[in-house]
This record gives sequence, structure tokens and C-alpha cells, in this order.
Amino acid sequence: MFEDVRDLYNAEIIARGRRPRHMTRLAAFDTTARGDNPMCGDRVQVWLKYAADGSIAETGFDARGCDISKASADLMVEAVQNRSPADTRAMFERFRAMAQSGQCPDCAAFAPLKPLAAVHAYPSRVKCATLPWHALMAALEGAKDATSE
Amino acid sequence: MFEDVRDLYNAEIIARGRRPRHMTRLAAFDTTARGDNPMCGDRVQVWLKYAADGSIAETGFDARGCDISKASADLMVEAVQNRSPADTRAMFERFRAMAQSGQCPDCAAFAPLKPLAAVHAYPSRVKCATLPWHALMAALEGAKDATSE
Amino acid sequence: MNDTAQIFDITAIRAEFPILSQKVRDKDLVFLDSAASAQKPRAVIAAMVGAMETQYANIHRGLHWMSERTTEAYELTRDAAARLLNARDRSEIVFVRNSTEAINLVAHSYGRAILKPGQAVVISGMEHHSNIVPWQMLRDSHGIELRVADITDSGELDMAAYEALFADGRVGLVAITHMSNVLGTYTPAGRIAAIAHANGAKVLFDGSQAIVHRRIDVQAIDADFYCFTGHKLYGPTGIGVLWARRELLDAMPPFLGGGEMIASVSYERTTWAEVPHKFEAGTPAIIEGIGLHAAIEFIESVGYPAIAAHEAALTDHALAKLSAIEGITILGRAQDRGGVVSFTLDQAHPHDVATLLDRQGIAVRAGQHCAEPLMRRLGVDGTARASFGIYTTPAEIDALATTLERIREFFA
Amino acid sequence: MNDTAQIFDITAIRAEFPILSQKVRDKDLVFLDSAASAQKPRAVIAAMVGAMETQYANIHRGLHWMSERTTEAYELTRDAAARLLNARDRSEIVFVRNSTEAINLVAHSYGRAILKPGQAVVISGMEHHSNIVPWQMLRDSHGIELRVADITDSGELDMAAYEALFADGRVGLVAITHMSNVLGTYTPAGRIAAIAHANGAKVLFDGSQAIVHRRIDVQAIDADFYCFTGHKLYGPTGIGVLWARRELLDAMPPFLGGGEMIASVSYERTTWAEVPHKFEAGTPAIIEGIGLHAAIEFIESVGYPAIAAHEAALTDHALAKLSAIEGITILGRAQDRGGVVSFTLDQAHPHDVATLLDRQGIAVRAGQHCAEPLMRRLGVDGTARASFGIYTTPAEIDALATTLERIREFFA
Ligand SMILES: Cc1ncc(COP(=O)(O)O)c(C=O)c1O
Ligand SMILES: Cc1ncc(COP(=O)(O)O)c(C=O)c1O
Repeated sequence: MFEDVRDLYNAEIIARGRRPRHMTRLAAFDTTARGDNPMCGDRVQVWLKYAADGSIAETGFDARGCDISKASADLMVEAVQNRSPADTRAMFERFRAMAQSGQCPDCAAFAPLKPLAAVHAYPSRVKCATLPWHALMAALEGAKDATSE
Repeated sequence: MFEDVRDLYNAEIIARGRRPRHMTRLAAFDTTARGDNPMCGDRVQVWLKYAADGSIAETGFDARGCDISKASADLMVEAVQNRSPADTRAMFERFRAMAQSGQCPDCAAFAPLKPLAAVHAYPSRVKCATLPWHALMAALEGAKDATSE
Repeated sequence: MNDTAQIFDITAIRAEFPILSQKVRDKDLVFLDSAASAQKPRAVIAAMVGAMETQYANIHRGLHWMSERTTEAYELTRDAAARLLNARDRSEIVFVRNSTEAINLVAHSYGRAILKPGQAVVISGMEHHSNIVPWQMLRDSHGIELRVADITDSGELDMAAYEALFADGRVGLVAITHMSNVLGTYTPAGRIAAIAHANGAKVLFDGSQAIVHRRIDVQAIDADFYCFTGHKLYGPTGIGVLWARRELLDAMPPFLGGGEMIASVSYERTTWAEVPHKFEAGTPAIIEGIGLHAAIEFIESVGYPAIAAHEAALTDHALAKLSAIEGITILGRAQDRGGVVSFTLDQAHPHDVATLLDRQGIAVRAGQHCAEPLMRRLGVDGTARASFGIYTTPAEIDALATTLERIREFFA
Repeated sequence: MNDTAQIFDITAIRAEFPILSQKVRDKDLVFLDSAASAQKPRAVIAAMVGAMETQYANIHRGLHWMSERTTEAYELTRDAAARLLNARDRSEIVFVRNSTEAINLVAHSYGRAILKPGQAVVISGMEHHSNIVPWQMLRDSHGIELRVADITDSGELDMAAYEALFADGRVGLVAITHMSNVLGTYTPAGRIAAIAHANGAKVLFDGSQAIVHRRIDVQAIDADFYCFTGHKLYGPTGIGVLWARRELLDAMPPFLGGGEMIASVSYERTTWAEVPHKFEAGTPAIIEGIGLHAAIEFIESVGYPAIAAHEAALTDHALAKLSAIEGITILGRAQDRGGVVSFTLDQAHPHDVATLLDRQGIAVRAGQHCAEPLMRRLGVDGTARASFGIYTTPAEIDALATTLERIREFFA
């Protein structure tokens, strides 16, 4: 019955949606921020620890929400590992573009996020995928809250 | 060209609209009130003097507005002469009904107002015809303002 | 379901709604999201088109034919709305954009001018944000206390808790939903009003959902304010109704200022038009008002008894069908309820459920339904919600139930 | 009139407006009341019908196909409005019911939260009530001073008088029409804004009339707020636009509270959604928004240069024709003007004129045009007003002039 949704609900997404690998609150962290999607009630909290060179040493998150937002948060943690804040921001912009359009000009750079590539075909779910990133951006900026709108 | 409007713009209305007979401010009066039609800017002020028995001894008015409202005010002055306030109120109700519907069950009682009978066919002009009466009603009640809506 | 088949001809009714024959992703549209906004019957569409194609001008101010005719058509809607609510007088009908604006109007005008700082406003634990946030804003700007009457675990208003909120005599206004958009619960409007009045408070009912399924009589329930929103009642967007007792409207200052609502304007001093025009600043939603009239006539032509019976039968059917699904939780078990059923599945998040249903052409809502505090009270992040309209069929509910079973398997 | 004939094909344009082929009392409709509200082209009607028949659901909150499509269609209107005004960003477009609501929104939110008691708001001597009354209400509730910049006898803004109002440095906001609905005068928006800004004040333009006849560029005129109302721009009723600089919108508190405008709600504390949603509480005028998009595209397809040329030619023609009538007084002789001509006849009151015109199928407006203080300034009780749209022809103006001659004879 649901063969047509396997592009988004692929094995990777379902596995990470059910059992995220990085859904933990960091015991020690440098910054944290929360993202809210008010329309649906999704919420993600992200914790960050920087390395000495300012790059991201460790990320953890807690999420209430759907498989898409949890899987996205989980993939995000791996994708930003060891990246500088600037790099991370650029990655977010590219990811957002991909989530909205389905196009990714330099996909190679973020292969880990590929499992979410089909989300563009589900317009109202794009925010689920970008919500953890909004929280991450807020954390990088030292803000407390973000909304994904 | 305008034969079809002669029902409303009859000789009596045009004559009274141009040269009202009772458009004067009373030197001595017991009560006065103003009526406003905010949508078009018409305004009528009515002055009243009572006789010893409480009936209307004299009425005067001042008006800025169209021929219909001036003629209506002028006819009204004659129609209410010597009437008790209760009688005047009842007359207003009958006049209003006629102005809105074109029907007047006991027209005889207010023959002087007959020249306005056709106003019901001009829905947006009904207020012009009733405005002086609203002012008169306000004066009878000792109020200061009325609007015709 | 055979009783409703006798009461009205669902095929004929569905034929009145052009959108229902649309395909969604090559599947038949199964529209179970009417509580968010209902579809529009031909009569409403035709009334709006007719106004625009044959008889349109700005209203109230024109001396010409088009304006007179349009004014008349628009004002007839006021009569129809007064009839629909059994209002005492047509002047008690104020046109607004939607329920949200109606409640804000009361919060601004009645709230700031008549309620005194230190007085309290009572809402319930199952309000839509539109009946929470305006009172919070009033609280923060005007020093009103906001009190919340809790609900029971079955999703009904806790009447003892409600009554207890009046103990200190400071409640000035109760603002409460007449039917929950999440739980389907009808609140006992007559009793709510009686208790409020016995304690010197006025009462506003948010009838956004209630009026869709049942005949409302504002005099019988002894309301002071009642509001509804056109787009949920098969009418256009952009138009809604606030009803209030004439003496309250007379006492209230205007909300928005501008054209249409004045008696006279000078720079020094402006006086207000009579009720209801005092509250209707600017060019109104003329075409939408005319469309709302057609919606009201449509409702009247089907008749509330038939609508209520049809939707009660559908709701019973849905509750029975959905309860039979393993791992489902249905939220709210009120005795007295309308055609809205919220649920969660143990295996899947409501969003994921909604997306998969959508792929089968089945439209439900998922999320918080603009009722975040209620979600917290229920201990959930969100729900999926199926809601029924005049055009919903038992077969559509069966399709929902069957597809939910498949979704459980998909996520198992 | 031959130039406009070359610029666009008026017959083709008229064919787009179904209502123009209506008869009024067996006469051809001559609709010269577009400044009150314009007629609707087929494209607008079709867009609204299309939304209701094929693609409708509540927006922003739905995860299903109908809701996604409807959201997309509605939000495309925001892009179109941003393009129409040359806004920097689509988030600067706030949807409202009409200009009146837009101005009230600014008066409530910016007025009460950012302006300080003791500061002044400047308006002009030729404002519509909708740009007077909200500021009076702000004055009375918030201790703002209201200052009026007088107009010259030719009906233009008196720039010296305007500039003088800033002398004490207390002006916080200028709220001024961009085109008078009575005199047709365009105000020099760029200079008005420059003077306001030089004195530390923000400026709001009421573009209700201006945008109908001419291309507006909010960046070029350096506005802070700009508003217009859909129904005058050939769009539906019930929808209008407030544009404001993003940083102002960000700084302003919300106006109405409810669904759609929140980030999160708890009874204790509610946080607001991002701009523009912060200002859009409740279910918006969805179908009307979609209709407005069609109206904007219609305007764009004809093109402002052609519209402006057509209407300038019509206005010149009307001024020439009407001036030739004995006993007529034309109010306002501004250099820079749009397609609105107000006049009085010595022999007849404007109402009587309008009624007699109407009997010939000619629709004009008569009265105070929601501008009572301006009437006082002009020393008249009211005027008759002919106003022109994209579909107006020189022949219609000729019919007006001829009939006015007859009316003078009638009342002679
Ligand atoms: C100059 C001007 N401002 C404001 C308005 C008010 O527009 P609306 O009634 O659509 O709010 C109008 C039209 O009525 C107008 O001409
Ligand atoms: C119970 C209830 N109240 C208020 C509203 C708000 O209605 P609107 O968005 O039309 O203002 C809704 C619907 O969204 C509702 O279900």
C-alpha cells in the first residue's frame, strides 16, 4: 500500500526515527537551544560542545516529534561532527535548499544527509526535517529559541 | 429624460426642497435636537415649542442636505402641528413604514406627507426622508442627537 | 447507518460539493478535516460569483442601483445570522473576519472598557489558542487575572472545578468553547451560563465548532456573547459573526476606527454610529457576507435535526471502528459530543500517520490543533484528528480505519 | 483619447469584467464608482471558484495535499504583493481585511508600544476617516497628540505647513494618504518621507487609492508603512495588505491574538511566531488571498504604464468635459492627480444628482466620501464624485457630462 512513500520513509529514516543514535543530553556542553514548530508541536533541543579550535566536538539532542524530525536530528549530529561553525552554517543552507527543492548541487559534501533528499516532495514535512537545524543554528548563535517557519 | 423620477421629484417636493416654508430657527423654543446621516453628510436641526396642553405649538428646522430631506422636514412641520407627542410618534412610525414599503394603511391621517410616498422606490433615499423625523423624535425625548440608520 | 440514509440523501448532498469529486494523487478524496475548515457547496460559490458578475459595488454609502442591491444582499445576511442564532434583534449581529477576531473584539472592547483590573476571566482547559491568547494579552495589558477551569479525564468540563473559580466573586467574564475542536466535547452551555450569571459574570461561547453540528439558540442557553466563523460552516473564509446582547454592544466602545463606524467626525471629536455599525469599520467582506448567507440557507435547507443525526451516527460509527484498532488511543470520551475524533497510534507519530493517510487521499489533521495547553493536559505532543461534515460517509470512515491498520503494519 | 487606444485595447479589457455587460433599469451600466470599490475581472472570480471547487482546505497547519496546495497558493500571494510594492522581503507583507484594519493595526501595535505619550502623529487635511479615527482613538487612550497638515486651496498638501509641524521635534509618526479619494491628489510621497525621516519620524502611506492607478515602489519613496485594500484593486473584499519594514514589524507586539500567530502557548507565557505570522491571527481570508493574487497578476498583465496613461487621459478628458458645464464646481486642482473627480452643481444637491444619474444607469458616489473634515475644509456639505477604473471609457464620461447638463435643466 505505501510503496510510494519509501523514498522518504526509507529504511535509514525509519531506523533512525525509531531508535536515534545520538538522542542524548550532553552532560557537559558549551551551548544549547530549542527549536519549536508551533503548528504541529514538534520540539527539538540541541546541546553543543566545542573543540579547542572552535569546531563542533560533540552534539546531542532531545526531540519530541515525528520520525522525520528525529531522523534528521540524528543525521545532523553525524554530519556536523568536527565542522567549524561557518562550515556548519553553510551546510545548513545547502541542506535547506535540498529539502525544499530536491536539488543538491554538491551532494557529495553531505552524503550523510542524503536519506532525507525526498522530503521536498512532502512540502509540509520540510519543516520537520529542518527543525533540528534551526535549533542548531540558534545554539551556534547563542540564542535560546528558534522556530521553523 | 427624467420622466421616471417624477413620482419622487414631483412639483411639491421640488418646490419645498428649493424654498422650504418652515426652515427657520425658532427664537423661543422648549427643546431642540440634531439628526445626522453620517454616510452622506445630511444634517437637520429641529426646534420645538409646546403648547400649554403639551401638544406641539410650533416647529422650525434648519437643514443641510438634499431636496428630499428638506422637503420632508418642511412637510413634517405642517403634519405635526398641534399634535400631542404620542400622536407624533405614532405618525412617525406610520410615515417610516410608508417610506420603506410604499404602503400606507391609513393614509388619510397624514395626507400632507403623501408627496413623499414614492421614496420607497429609492431605497438609499429613505434615510433622507426620515432624517428630520429622527431629529424630531430626539427632540421629543429631550435627547440631543439622532442618526438615521 | 441506515437511519441517516433515511434522514437525508447523502449522495445528493455530496453532489452539492464540487471538490468532493476531485482526485488526490489519483485516489478519491476522503476529506476528514472539516473541523479545520469545511468545503463549500455550489450555492455558496454561486452566490459569490453572482455578486461579482451581476451586482457588485461598495455598500451602505452608495445611492446607485448596484450599491443599493449589494447593500440589501449583504444586510440580508445579518437577518439570516440572527435567525440562525435566534438572536433577539438583527442589530446584535456584528460581522467580523473569523472567530479569532470576534474574541479579540470582546477582549479589547468589553475587556478593556468594562472589566476592571483585578477582575478575572475564566476559560476552560480545552480552549483553542484563539480563546486563550486574547485573554492573556488582556491580562498582561490590563491587569486581569486568567483562570482555567480544568477538564475531567474523560474530556468534559469539570463543573465543580468551574464553579469553585467563582468563590471570591471576582470573575467578570467566562469565555469558553461550546464544542472542543480536539475532543469533540460539547460543554453544557446553559449550566455554564447559569453559574456565571448567578455569580455576576457574563459569558462568551466560542461556537466555532458547535454551530456546525447543532442548532444554537443564544436565548435558550442565555448567552451574553456567541461567535462563529463562516469557513467552518460551509461558508467563505474572511467572514464570521459575533453576536452579543444589544445592551452590551451599546455599552462597549468601538474596537477598530474608520469609515462606516462613525456618526460624525471632526478632528476634535468623533461620535460613533449605532450598533452594529459601530463595530464594523471599513469596507466589510461584502462578497463573503453574501456567500455566508447562502451557507446559512444551505444549512437551513438540510436542517439541523438531519445534520445532527447524521453526524451523531457517523461519530458513533467512527468511535466503534477506530476503537477496534490495536494500539490506538482515542482522546476524549465525553457523553455529549460532536463529529471530531482525536487519536494517537502507539507505533507512529501523528505526522507520520497523517502523511501516510494523505498518500491514500485521506485528509486528517495532525499536531496540536491550536490547543497546546490541552495537549499538555492530555499528556501528548499531538494527535491525529478525523472530523466529519455534512458530506462525510461511513465508507470514508471505514477507509480511514482500514488504512490506519496498514499504517500500524508499516511502522511495526 | 487616441493615445490610450494604442496603449491598450479597452474592448478586450472590458470583456474581462462580466458585470459591465449588465443593464441597470434597462440602461447600460456606466460604472463611475470604482474609487469606492472596483469591479472584478474574470481571472479573480475564476481563481476564487477554482480554489473552492478544486483545491481548498485550511492552511499552514495541514499535512495533506489539499492543505499543502492551498497554503502554497495563498503564500504565493505574499510574493505577488511583495513584488507589486517592491518590498525587500516577502515577510514584510502582512495580510489584513482592508486598509482600515491595516491602519488600526499600526495604531494599536506601533502606536501603543513604540510611540510615547506626548509624541505626535501627523495626518493631512484630506484623509479618509480610516486614517483619522484610529489616531483619534490612540490620542484618547494613549496621550498622543494629533496634528493636521493643512491643504492648499488647490487641494494639495501644504508642504510648508507640513514641515512646520515638526518644529518641536515631537512627531513620531506621519500617517498620510498617497492619493486623496475625494480630490484625486497624489501626495509627494518621497518628499513627505524625507521630511519625516529628517525629523526622526516614521511614515505610513495610505495607498488605498494610489496603488490602483500607479506603480508603487515602497523602497523608492522610502516608506516605513504602506497599506492598500484588495477590493479597490479589482480584487475580492475581505483582503488587504499592510507592508512595513521588517525591523519595525519585528519590534512591534502582535495586535490580535489566537491561532497561527504563536510560537508556543502555555497559560503562563506565550511566545509569538515570526513576522509576518505574528500579525495574522486566526484563519485568514484564504480564498480572498488567492483572488487577490489573480488581481495582482491582472494588473501586471495590463501593466502600470498603460493603466496610468489610460487613466490620466480619462481624467484630462473628464476635467475638460465637466468644466464646460455651467454651474459646476470641480473640487481640487492638484497638478499630480489620479482618476477621481469631485464636483458640485449649483442647482442641485449631490444626492439628487446621484439619484438622477442612477436612473440613467450612471453610478457615481455622493456625500462626504468618509472625509467629513475635508468637506468642512472645502466648505461643502458633500460632493458628487466620478471615479475611473481600468475599464472606463471616454464615452462613459461623455454620458456623464451630457446627463449632468440635463439634470441642471431638470432642477432649473
Ligand atoms: C484613501 C482611502 N483610505 C482608506 C480607505 C478605506 O478602505 P477600506 O474601507 O477598504 O478599509 C479608502 C476607501 O474607502 C480610501 O479611499
Ligand atoms: C474551537 C475553535 N475556536 C476558535 C477557532 C478559530 O477560528 P478562526 O481561525 O476561524 O478564527 C477554531 C478553529 O480554528 C476552533 O476550532
